[in-house]
Amino acid sequence: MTGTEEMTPTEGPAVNSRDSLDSSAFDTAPAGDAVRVTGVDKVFAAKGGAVEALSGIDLTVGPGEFVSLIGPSGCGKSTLMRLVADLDQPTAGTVEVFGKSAAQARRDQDYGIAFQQAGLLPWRTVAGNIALPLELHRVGKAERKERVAELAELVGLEAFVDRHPDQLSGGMQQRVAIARALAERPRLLLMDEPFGALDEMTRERMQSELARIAGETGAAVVFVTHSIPEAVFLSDRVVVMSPRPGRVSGIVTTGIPRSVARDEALREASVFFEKVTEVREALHGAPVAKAAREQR
Amino acid sequence: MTGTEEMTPTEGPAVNSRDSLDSSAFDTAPAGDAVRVTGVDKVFAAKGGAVEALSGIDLTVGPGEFVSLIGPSGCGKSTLMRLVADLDQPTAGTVEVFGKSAAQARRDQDYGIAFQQAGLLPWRTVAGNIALPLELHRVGKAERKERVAELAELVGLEAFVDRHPDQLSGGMQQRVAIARALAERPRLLLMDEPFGALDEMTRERMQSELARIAGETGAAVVFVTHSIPEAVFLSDRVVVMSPRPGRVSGIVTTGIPRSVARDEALREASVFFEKVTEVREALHGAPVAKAAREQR
Amino acid sequence: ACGDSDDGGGGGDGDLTEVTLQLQWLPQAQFAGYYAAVEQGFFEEEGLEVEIVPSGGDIVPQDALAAGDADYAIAWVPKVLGSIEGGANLTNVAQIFQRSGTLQVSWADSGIESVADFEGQRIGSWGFGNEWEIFAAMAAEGLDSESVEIVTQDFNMNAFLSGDIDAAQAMTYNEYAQLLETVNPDTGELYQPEDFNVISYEDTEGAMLQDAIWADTERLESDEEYAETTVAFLKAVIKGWAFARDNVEEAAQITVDAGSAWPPTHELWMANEVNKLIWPAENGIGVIDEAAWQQTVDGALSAVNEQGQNLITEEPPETAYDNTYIEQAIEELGDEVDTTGADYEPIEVELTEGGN
Amino acid sequence: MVARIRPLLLGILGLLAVAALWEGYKALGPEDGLLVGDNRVLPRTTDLAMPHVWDIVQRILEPATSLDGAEPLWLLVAKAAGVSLGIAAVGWLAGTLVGLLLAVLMQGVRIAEWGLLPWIVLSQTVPLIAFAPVVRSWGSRVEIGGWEWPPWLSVAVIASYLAFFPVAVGALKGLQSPERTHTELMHTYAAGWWKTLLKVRFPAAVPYLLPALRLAAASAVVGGVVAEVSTGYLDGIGRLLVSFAGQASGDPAKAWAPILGAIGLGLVAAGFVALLGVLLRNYRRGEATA
Amino acid sequence: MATATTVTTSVTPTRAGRGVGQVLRVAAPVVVGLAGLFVWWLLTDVVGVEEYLLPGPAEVREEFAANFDAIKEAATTTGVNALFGLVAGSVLGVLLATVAGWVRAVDGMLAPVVASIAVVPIVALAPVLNTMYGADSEYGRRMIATLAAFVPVFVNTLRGLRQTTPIQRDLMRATAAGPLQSFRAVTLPTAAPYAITGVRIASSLAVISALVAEYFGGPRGGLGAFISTSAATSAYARAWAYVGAAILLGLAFYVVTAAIERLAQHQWPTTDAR
Ligand SMILES: Nc1ncnc2c1ncn2[C@@H]1O[C@H](COP(=O)(O)OP(=O)(O)OP(=O)(O)O)[C@@H](O)[C@H]1O
Ligand SMILES: Nc1ncnc2c1ncn2[C@@H]1O[C@H](COP(=O)(O)OP(=O)(O)OP(=O)(O)O)[C@@H](O)[C@H]1O
Ligand SMILES: Cc1ncc(C[n+]2csc(CCO)c2C)c(N)n1
Ligand SMILES: [Mg+2]
Ligand SMILES: [Mg+2]
Repeated sequence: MTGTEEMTPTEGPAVNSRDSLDSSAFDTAPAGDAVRVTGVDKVFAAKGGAVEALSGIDLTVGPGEFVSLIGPSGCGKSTLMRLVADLDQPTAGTVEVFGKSAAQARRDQDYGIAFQQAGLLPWRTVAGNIALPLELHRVGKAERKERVAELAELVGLEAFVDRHPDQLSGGMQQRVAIARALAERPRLLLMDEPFGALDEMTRERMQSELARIAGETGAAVVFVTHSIPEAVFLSDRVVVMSPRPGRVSGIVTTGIPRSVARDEALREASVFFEKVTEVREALHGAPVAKAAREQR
Repeated sequence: MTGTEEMTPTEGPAVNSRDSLDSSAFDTAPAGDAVRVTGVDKVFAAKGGAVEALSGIDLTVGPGEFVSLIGPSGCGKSTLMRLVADLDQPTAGTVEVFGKSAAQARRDQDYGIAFQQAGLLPWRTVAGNIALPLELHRVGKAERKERVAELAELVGLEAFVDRHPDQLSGGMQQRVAIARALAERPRLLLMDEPFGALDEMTRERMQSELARIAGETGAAVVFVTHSIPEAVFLSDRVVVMSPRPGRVSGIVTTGIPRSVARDEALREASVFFEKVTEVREALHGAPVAKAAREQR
Repeated sequence: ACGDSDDGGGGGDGDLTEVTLQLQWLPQAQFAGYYAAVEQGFFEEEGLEVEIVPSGGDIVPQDALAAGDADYAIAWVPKVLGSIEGGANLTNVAQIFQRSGTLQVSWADSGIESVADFEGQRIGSWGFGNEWEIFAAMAAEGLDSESVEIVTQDFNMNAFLSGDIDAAQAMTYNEYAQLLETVNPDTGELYQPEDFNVISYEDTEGAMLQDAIWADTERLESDEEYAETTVAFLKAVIKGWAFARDNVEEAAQITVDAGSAWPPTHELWMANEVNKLIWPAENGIGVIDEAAWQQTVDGALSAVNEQGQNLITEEPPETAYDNTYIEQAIEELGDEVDTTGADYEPIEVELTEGGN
Repeated sequence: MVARIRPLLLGILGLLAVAALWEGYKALGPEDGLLVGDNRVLPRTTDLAMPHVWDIVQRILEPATSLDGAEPLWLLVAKAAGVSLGIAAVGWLAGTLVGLLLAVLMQGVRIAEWGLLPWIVLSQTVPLIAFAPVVRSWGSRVEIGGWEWPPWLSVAVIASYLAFFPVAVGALKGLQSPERTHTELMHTYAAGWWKTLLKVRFPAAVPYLLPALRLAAASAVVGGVVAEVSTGYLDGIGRLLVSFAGQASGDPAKAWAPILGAIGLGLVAAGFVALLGVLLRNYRRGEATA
Repeated sequence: MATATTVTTSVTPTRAGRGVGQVLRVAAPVVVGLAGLFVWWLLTDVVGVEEYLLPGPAEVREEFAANFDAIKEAATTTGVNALFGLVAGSVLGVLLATVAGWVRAVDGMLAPVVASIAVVPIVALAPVLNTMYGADSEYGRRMIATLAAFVPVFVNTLRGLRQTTPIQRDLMRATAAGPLQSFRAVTLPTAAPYAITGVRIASSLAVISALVAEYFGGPRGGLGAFISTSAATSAYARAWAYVGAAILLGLAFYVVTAAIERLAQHQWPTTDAR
């Protein structure tokens, strides 16, 4: 649209391409899409009458793809994510995860999930929190221990495994939540504003880490956020939603390949600013103050 | 530094310059600075030993000036603001507000204050919350009512004066808090991450409103934030702080005059991106990945 | 509420002297004479305005008297002996009940026919200082208080009826009637006296004097008006009890009206049985019999409870009782009232289920 | 509509279930209760120990005694319960006042909290009966002008002794509950201790105070009834409890009337406080609904 | 005018202040206690309220020493009853609360029953329970202590069971945890500190109820029975010695359960991890 420069990969540090993945440690990507949402409506019965939270949603997330959902408060982002996670059921339409029903995928633990609040169990240590899903699925003690160590290292918390959540900063807690979501090597990560409660600087650091982790594990990610730069920085595609009723109002493909390192340099790259502007405009419905911008 | 273009005022909607102020409605700016902090240290006694929260802080805020404090968590932004508000006393150095001691200024109600949490009293209506400081200072009922109506209009909540805080969205609550802070026509507004808890879209709207209100009232503002774009968008000067001990590590003058409307266009202007980058670099200590950027 | 400013004793018309009488339980026919004296205006005739204060579980009448809350109190002699040794300065001015009304009731087939049979049994008692007769009687039989198991009875006889207690403490005028008002589930009829073995403490060495009128010793000695008031008070009381003797039904009704919650036949039974404890009074009502007093003191000295504590360890002071006031009252009444009840005959009361 | 009466229906169902359990156990349980060794773990089922539910109901509807003009038992009990309710209300008010004063003192002066709170907690382990006679004795000596200390006031004072405790503790917690932003806000308004107390601390304490007041109401009733028994007060339900318990051998069902009356009395008292909560609902906006 | 604040408070006094605070925390209640003792002594020895009606501290202490063995035995009897009531009431409270937390209808049905138990005076229940369980048995009063302890445990546990956050519940569902698994992993640890707070509150109630129940029949031998017997025979110094033992017993229950509460709060912290 406005940008004229082509995206040039930076010569940053080692690029974690999906090819370099240790495929023995993670499930290999299956044939078919990670998520396929078809014609989904969701209506909530509320006091003042029914609330049409989602209407006619169609969305597909490919294996290993990073898709962000963005939109004003109340547009149904969380609702959509909860349908994928089988935490709620659609009023109409179908949700498929790796070709199965959402419920089956949940029972098979095909996804891991993280929320805005880290939602750690305060009485468990970092290790205990990460191990929780493993414990619930009767993974043996030795294996559990090994896996926890692996995950703690992945999120950079090796030194903190014996701490309790209240002894960690917000960013560290969020990392524990991510490690927990990854515990069972899911091929799909669902994240609902996981960095919403963090301060901006911590948030930027966490974004880079998430990009790295998503790359290393090769998991597909559905990521809900309010932050345009965050969405652009992380995603292959940004799905823009509008409210009342919740609809997909636009999809922006960032065109920033996985092979580009998510680092400081990207944040200051002009392609980044352009995509931010593009998403902002998609969000506001029309190219705002386009005239003014073009003047400059 | 990096920016080469000059700031060009946009031809946006009506510009609220300070000159257009109805000076009968607000105290006229006095001679001298709004805030003068000289050689301030603040040491907290903590369990693990003393924490040097601030060290050798010198800072002056002119009348009607908008100054943001930015810096990583724990660098002492809140502490500094609390010293100005006389909610805490410095270990060494002096804090003057409009030429008086901070304590005197507090007793004279020379400032209004707002925090990250709106901190509204849940049992009072919007009107009751705005009226609180007036009630405490024995402003007559009729005058109080008039002033509340005025303020509610200023923050765009005329229709909600009889609601209780729990019936308002986060953004509306924050507007009530701002109205309350303005109730006694202070010449200085102190705000500690007032938009920290809002989602990004509401936050952007609130920023524009605050800019308008600050312009209309002509009050000086000390504004604590974690968000670089927010600081740049709003301020005349951005004070960058660094932690352990808390120091002023740099001051960025945005060069965006008050006469420029704070609107969508500004957010997409290149001077804005440049100043954002400049603050980011000041924050990170060194021009990060400068080489990489210059390549493009 | 009074006492400090008693103006003038008996007889005088003018202002009435205010007097407070502290009972040892809730209103019931056990106190019929006092209520009758109020209702019939006998106190007024003597220039007194008497307020009768009932007591609950924790108000100790002799302490209310010692503390100055009341001018006179009704209490059992052994309990007050304990208080006197503890430091209270009180005098028994009229021994209204001449006999002990305490029974120990067991089932007819239990084989408990005398105090000697208590050994190894579960013996019921209310506590609250009502247990000393038991220990005194046992001591007289050479029984150690630890040779029985003392079980606290509550307000009714259910513990005995359910078999939790082998021998229950019972007042002739109250708990014994409760038994006889209860339907025997085996027969569908009320229990009969033949169903029980009844040991009366009056027939044992342990018998102790019960309801007596107590006054403040110091005030008797130092306050002439109080001494006069005492005589006037006793005169009215005598008239009251004489009335209760001669009009049992009316007396029972008076206590019901005064707030007793007992059903009518139970109340009547109580009024009748209480009369039996008073009348006939050979030396005149309220006159303390030296032998009975000494027996009470001896019993109190010998009794040791299951905690190894004594009620009293030495003889009470001479001031512990004083017959002069009651004798003066009887004398002043002269022939106006029959104060001995020599030809007293109790009535027959037919008990009904629940006393209703 | 259905949602509104659902709790009521469930409540009635619950009470019926208790009655059914009672009768069921009475029908099936051993006459002498369940004995494990020498321990009677489950109660006896005789009519003396557990009268039939319908016998109790029937007895309550009958006159209290066979005396001419005797009131029905339920009316007698209801009247006595009314008297006790009045006394308990006075005790509740007095206890609330004392509790609030203590709480304000402890909130304002740290050392007072440290010095008093342990003793306030300890005060509740002193059995009432230990000082019931003292209260009555001291009361009987009070005479101001022509006014004499009435016996019911002793009962109320003892009731207040139980009632003040939850109020003191709950109010203290409530007064300390305002967020720092609120108290600091008052500081920035240069508002003093008293104004902060009035405008912020008291309103913020309401959600803590209401459960405390409800507890205090129940305690005032329980304490009042015990005090009635203890001091021999004649007109309240405590007296009926004792008297009718004394008639329980020959008339077992009668003893249950004042027990049910006492429960009803407590529920009414707690209900009044719930009403208070409705009046103060604006101050309870922060309360979780769960 | 331009009087700027130049505060140069050093750090040390504040630290010393912390130490002083610790000392005051312990000293303040002791001082209040001593003041109370002083007033008591003043009333008896100086103002001269009759020793017969209000024994002085020294007399009570003497009686306490003289009857120490009897007091110890009585305290054991009452203590065992209270402990039984506390344990039984707590178990019952936790069990019923768990059921009520699980099935809403049961909660609705239990509501009036629990409310009734919460307001029923001990005096009312003691005689009927004594008849039901037998006057020769401690079980009547143990039932009373049980009922007294049951209410706060039930109420607090039920509240605790409802404290799980929506996130935690979502998390359990998302990890496909069964109902029992999520009960063990989330609901139980969340409710535990609440339940134990209930036990702490119940501890004092259990003691006082066990004690007061002794006034209304049953085997003799507990503190309550001896307080009443002593007072009835005007042996006030002895009565207060027993009352003192009752206070100590209540205190012991309180201290132990409060310590357990602390441990529980440490084990299962409720502070929202943020
Ligand atoms: N359980 C529910 N019952 C009733 N209405 C609901 C429920 N959950 C969500 N809604 C409504 O559905 C709409 C979409 O909500 P949702 O939480 O998905 O929005 P969102 O995009 O995640 O918003 P936010 O950015 O604030 O998190 C809103 O109007 C909301 O009020
Ligand atoms: N009352 C206090 N006692 C002890 N240390 C304190 C106190 N208040 C602040 N500190 C410490 O002083 C330092 C500065 O804190 P401050 O709250 O001013 O930071 P901040 O810049 O506002 O951080 P944030 O961005 O997280 O709000 C921190 O290390 C903090 O732990
Ligand atoms: C708590 C209690 N105390 C005493 C009695 C027995 N009682 C009733 S009347 C009476 C005579 C003295 O007034 C006695 C001993 C009881 N049933 N309950
Ligand atoms: Mg959401
Ligand atoms: Mg801060």
